[in-house]
Amino acid sequence: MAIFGGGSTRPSIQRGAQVQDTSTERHAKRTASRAGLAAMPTRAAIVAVAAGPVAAAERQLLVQAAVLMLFVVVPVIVLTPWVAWRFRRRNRRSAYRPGWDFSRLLEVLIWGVPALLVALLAVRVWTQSRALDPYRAIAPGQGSSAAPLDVQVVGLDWKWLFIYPDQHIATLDTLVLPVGRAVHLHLTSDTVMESLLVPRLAGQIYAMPGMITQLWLRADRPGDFPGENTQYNGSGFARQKFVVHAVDADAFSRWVGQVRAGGGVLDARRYRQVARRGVPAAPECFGQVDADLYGRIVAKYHASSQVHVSTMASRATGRMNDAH
Amino acid sequence: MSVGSTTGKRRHPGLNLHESDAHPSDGEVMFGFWVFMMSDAVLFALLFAVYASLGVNTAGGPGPHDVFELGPAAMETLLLLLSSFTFGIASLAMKYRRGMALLQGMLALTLLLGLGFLGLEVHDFATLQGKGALPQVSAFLSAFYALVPTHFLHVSLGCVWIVVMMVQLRMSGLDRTTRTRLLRLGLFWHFLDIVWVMIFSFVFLRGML
Amino acid sequence: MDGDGGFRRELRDYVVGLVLALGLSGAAFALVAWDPWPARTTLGVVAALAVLQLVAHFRCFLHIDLKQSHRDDLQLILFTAVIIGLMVAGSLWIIFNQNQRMM
Amino acid sequence: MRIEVLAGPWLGRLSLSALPTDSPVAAGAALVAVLGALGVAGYITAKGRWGYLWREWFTSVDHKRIGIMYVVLALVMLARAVIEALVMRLQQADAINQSGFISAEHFGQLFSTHGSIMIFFMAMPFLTGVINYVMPLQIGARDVSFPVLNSISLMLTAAGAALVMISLVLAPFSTGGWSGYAPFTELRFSPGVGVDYWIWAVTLSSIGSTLTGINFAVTIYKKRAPGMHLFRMPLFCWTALCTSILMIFAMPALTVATALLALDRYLGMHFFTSGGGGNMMVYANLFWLFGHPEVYIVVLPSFGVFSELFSTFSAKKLYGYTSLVLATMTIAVLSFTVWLHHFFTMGQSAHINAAFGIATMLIGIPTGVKVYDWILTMFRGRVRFTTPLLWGLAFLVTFVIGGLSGILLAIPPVDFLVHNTTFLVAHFHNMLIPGTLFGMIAAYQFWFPKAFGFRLEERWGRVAFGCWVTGFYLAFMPLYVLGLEGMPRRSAEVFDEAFRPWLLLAAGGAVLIVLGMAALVLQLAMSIRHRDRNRVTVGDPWDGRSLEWSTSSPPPEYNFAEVPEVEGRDAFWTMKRSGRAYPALDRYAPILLPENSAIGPWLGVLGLATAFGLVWRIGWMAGLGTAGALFAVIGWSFVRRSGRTVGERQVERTETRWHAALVAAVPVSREHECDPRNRGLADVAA
Ligand code: HEO
Ligand code: HEM
Ligand SMILES: [Cu+2]
Repeated sequence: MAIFGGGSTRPSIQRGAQVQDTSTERHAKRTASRAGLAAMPTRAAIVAVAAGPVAAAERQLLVQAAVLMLFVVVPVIVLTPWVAWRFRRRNRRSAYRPGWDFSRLLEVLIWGVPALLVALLAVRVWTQSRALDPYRAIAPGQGSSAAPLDVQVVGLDWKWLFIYPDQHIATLDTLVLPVGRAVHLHLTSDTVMESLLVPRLAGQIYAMPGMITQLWLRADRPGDFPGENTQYNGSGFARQKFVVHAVDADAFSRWVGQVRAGGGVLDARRYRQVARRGVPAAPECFGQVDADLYGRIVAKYHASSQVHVSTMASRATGRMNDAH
Repeated sequence: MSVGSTTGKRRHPGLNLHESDAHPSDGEVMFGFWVFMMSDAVLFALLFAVYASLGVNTAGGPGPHDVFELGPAAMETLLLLLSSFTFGIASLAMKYRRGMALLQGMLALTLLLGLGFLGLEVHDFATLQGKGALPQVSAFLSAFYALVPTHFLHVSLGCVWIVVMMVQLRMSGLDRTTRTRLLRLGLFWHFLDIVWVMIFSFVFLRGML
Repeated sequence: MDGDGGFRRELRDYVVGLVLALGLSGAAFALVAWDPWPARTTLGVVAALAVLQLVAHFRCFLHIDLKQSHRDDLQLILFTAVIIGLMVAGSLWIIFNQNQRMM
Repeated sequence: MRIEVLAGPWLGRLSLSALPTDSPVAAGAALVAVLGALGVAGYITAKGRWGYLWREWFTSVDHKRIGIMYVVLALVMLARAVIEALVMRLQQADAINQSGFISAEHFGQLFSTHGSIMIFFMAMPFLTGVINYVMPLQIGARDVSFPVLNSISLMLTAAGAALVMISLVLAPFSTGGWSGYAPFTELRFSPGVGVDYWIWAVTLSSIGSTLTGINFAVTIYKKRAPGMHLFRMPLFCWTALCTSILMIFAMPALTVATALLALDRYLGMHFFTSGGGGNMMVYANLFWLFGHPEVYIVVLPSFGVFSELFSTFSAKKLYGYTSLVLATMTIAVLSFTVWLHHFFTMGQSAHINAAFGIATMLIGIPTGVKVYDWILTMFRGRVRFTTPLLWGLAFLVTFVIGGLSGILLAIPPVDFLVHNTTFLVAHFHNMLIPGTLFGMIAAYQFWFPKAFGFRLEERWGRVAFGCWVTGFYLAFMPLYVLGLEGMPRRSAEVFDEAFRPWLLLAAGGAVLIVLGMAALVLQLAMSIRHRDRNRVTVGDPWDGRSLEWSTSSPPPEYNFAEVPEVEGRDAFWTMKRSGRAYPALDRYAPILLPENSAIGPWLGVLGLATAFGLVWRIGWMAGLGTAGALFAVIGWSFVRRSGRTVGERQVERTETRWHAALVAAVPVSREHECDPRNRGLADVAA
């Protein structure tokens, strides 16, 4: 299994280079657990296929709307040169009506047809916006009846931290998911605004400090899918990439067990090191995570209000429980 | 907006005392100022929206109840409303040529009321500082200090403008320039009143509830 | 300009304006000070009084009315009101909804 | 190595370390900027032209001169921003699985300056300049309503542009993009002066634009010639009016956004910070309340230009005038209802997303109406493929592709997928380049003969056209593909080998575009050189339809010796057909014009000083600048201006000379439109 290949770092990203503040980071990394790392997926050519229902539906919507639009756009692309050429000045055979400037029929058409199309699209927008609301729970895939997998996501400069609250493990810049199981991401940021995108699995949502946004997705086939931050956040931005490894359920539980056994500890101290600005030299896994870490990260931005801290923290953890 | 409002007007070959191109007509100047005020109104409206969005974020600091007081706000309202009235009389004095003394006197009175308003506000701000309600404490206070002092700044500029007009009236009397300027100043002054009504209603009174 | 009559009439406008303004402001302050009703009701009434006062100021101090000569100004003000309404209502709708979904 | 010099407190944070000495590319750019500025200044000094420039240009309040100065500013800034675009394209083509030739930090500054310049200091000045020049002539006015205010707006905009140019030398600029999203732009994450440069440059420009909007709107309402009803105005004036309305109501949102961001940064307040109760979503909301109307501000005037072009070069009435006017107004109003589509991915409810998505799509309807109206304008016309029209044709074909991608982005679930990717970059360049930029270049080529009395060389114009259009498709179509694959915008480096061919294509396109830019410069140089061959002094080289063509080229400073009386649409075209064009006056009257004023340039300088002082925390400079501006305005209000009279003798001399040229000119048929034979008198018999 590729994801158990251990030791291999992504060859293509020269992580850590050119970005300051990373030397201690890199050092820490060397001693950390290396379970579950794999190379950045590389492709020979452009392929835009979805590997999960959310991305598939979004892509399908894109294609449908584009085709529909072509009905009004292609005529323009064809008519413009044709009319211009047909009525060129030299072409004395074509009619010349310098005073002609109105036709009721045409008027109805040029307002009516686009209006009709927009009406059609509007219906789709209304229904699909709701259906594909990132906060909306999605069903498990065929043959999988497991409860959704919760993952808490923390956007950092310039890396992503994923906490599996029920498995009590965490990963940095790598996300391992069981195929067919619905995944419920809870996103926040411990720096500026970021945006998480895994193009082949689901569209993006912002992650913002002190707030929690949600995103549901599901991988329907095993594979390695690139993920990234798309909201500019400084000089390491372009290197803030990670890989989603979709594996079957058994492999997933084996992986969890392996990380639990071999991964390092993510406590407050270690978190502070991880959160420091920089691009990590390699992905990393943690076999043990402070239970309230995520809640504290969120609550931190409400720190000056004592009442708020506790409610935010409890809400952040509380929501996890509600989800089940 | 009225279509064809210019039809029937005599066309003007060159020099024309009332509609020359060197000086925009009174209508133009006044309309231009109206447009400016509407742009300014959008600015205030957005500051209100920001205040409404951030007003609950006291971040553990003092809230509206802790910092606002009705008395001073009522006093400030009274002064500002009276100043609008005195300015109104000044406008009438100008329009019906009731003499420079009345005009200047009313302007002076308006100025005094305006300064009184500013003085009370400065006192308010000082009291707030005393209570530790600094703009840096929370988003609520930041939004408050963005909205109310912007109005304060406008009133201050209005006061400077009144002084300038009083001097210019002395220097050149009531001519076309001073007249349209006074008209614009009047619009500005009454407009600031309206903004203040919104401030006391949606900031102070709402905060005290 | 019709001399004295005009002066009186317009002066009356200003006096009416002042009385209305003082009355409406006073009512709003008094309501909050005495607090006879639940907060929501009071807030609604205060808002209504503010709008009334806005109209009074426009009418009595800024001389905006439905007369032909002021049409440009009136239309400008109405258009501004629409834009401000869109911006403020839209912003609050969005921000409150976001706050609710992200906490 | 940076040279650290202890800065005295009187220079605030400014020290020699601000010089961009650590990167050869940045240092080179700074050097070019300094040498360029010195070169220009030296040339003017050597020629002894400072006095002339001050008297005739900088202090001028003539709408025509102000218009030309705006366009010059826009072209200079365009040159810089296009070069930055090329550097970015080359970097992305180079930095695939390696670092590339510029640092990530520098790349951040590049897209920020490129975007900010293109929007605030290229598109805005360009369209303001064109409207300034053309609109008063088209409505038969002698100037705008507030000529001095016009000069002040220009100088404030120029001050903002100067600040961006200064940031090239006393670096760095912001890396927050043209939208300056908080909290990245908060002090905690962007501690340097970069964001402050952005804030004050943009603020100066937005104040200038607000004043411009007011000025134009009042001019159009109040200064139309007798008979020029609103519904008889050329369509360009309508778009100018709608753009002005958008400026008046949208600019305050930007001012509030940048002002509050400045309060956060300077005074430690908490509007958009991530602690202290601040809310970054409020920033996004404010910015796009402005940002969305802004994209229509920059495109509507181009729509107006194209309307003039299609009708003029088809020798035919504009098809569907009323529906075009209606469509323009609808777009203007709708553009205040869609701003949320820039942050569909922020997490608000689906019904909010859907509502704003649908509102966004509605804009497609009036836009489509316009597109069809333009095609129908050519239908049954006699189309002449002059360079300005070529830009128009390329616009039509290209713009609808951008519109298509815009509609896709307006579908929230689709946006989730391609938001913040190069798909978005492709969309907006697909609107801004054919829409805004081609429109403005076409306007420049269309009205150049009006402003300077000679035509631009067609040949170089066509070369420029070819390069720009091909370059555009090469540079931006690949970005749609990359965006669908999820390549994020603003990436200094790329880590996907499969992207390489597409990025190479895009870089090639950018090179072509730069060549197109060079062709435009050459066109200007060659046209100046051969100006005698291309003179069209009589004033009507294109068989024009609206009043600006009824004057000499260039028009006299008073525009019209006698304000024309208008009886319908296409006023000048009708006059020519009914033999009432070029009326000979038997008697001339003196004309009162506004005098030149130095208040504009002074406010520009003081505004720049204030901004610079604020950027570098040089208290005394900012204070003096502000106080100076206040006193300058007050002092200026004490100066009594009586205006300047152009005597009837002088009017008569000017007019007689023009009429002599008129009589001497041979009316030229459209056959010889681009010949030296064309002296600006159209043959109306054909
Ligand atoms: C000149 C500038 C310009 C123009 C004219 C437009 C026009 C449009 N834009 Fe674009 N835009 C522009 C400039 C930008 N847009 C942006 C971003 C942006 C986004 C946000 C995407 C995101 O951040 O993820 C959306 C949803 C749109 C939608 C649209 C739509 C629907 C139109 C419509 O107006 C297009 C209408 C035209 C059409 C549709 C084609 C012709 C019509 C025909 C042929 C009739 C038939 C049509 C129908 C049936 C619909 N734009 C950004 C990004 C800023 C940033 O993030 O930095 C910029 C700069
Ligand atoms: C002339 C050819 C042009 C080229 C080759 C070009 C290229 C680019 C590139 C490479 C970027 C950065 C893309 C990224 O974020 O990945 C960019 C951004 C941008 N460009 Fe252009 N551009 C051109 C013209 C224009 C014009 C004419 C305008 C506006 C009128 C414009 C407005 C912008 C804006 C607003 C941005 C976004 C900046 C940001 O991210 O904040 N560009 N352009
Ligand atoms: Cu938009």
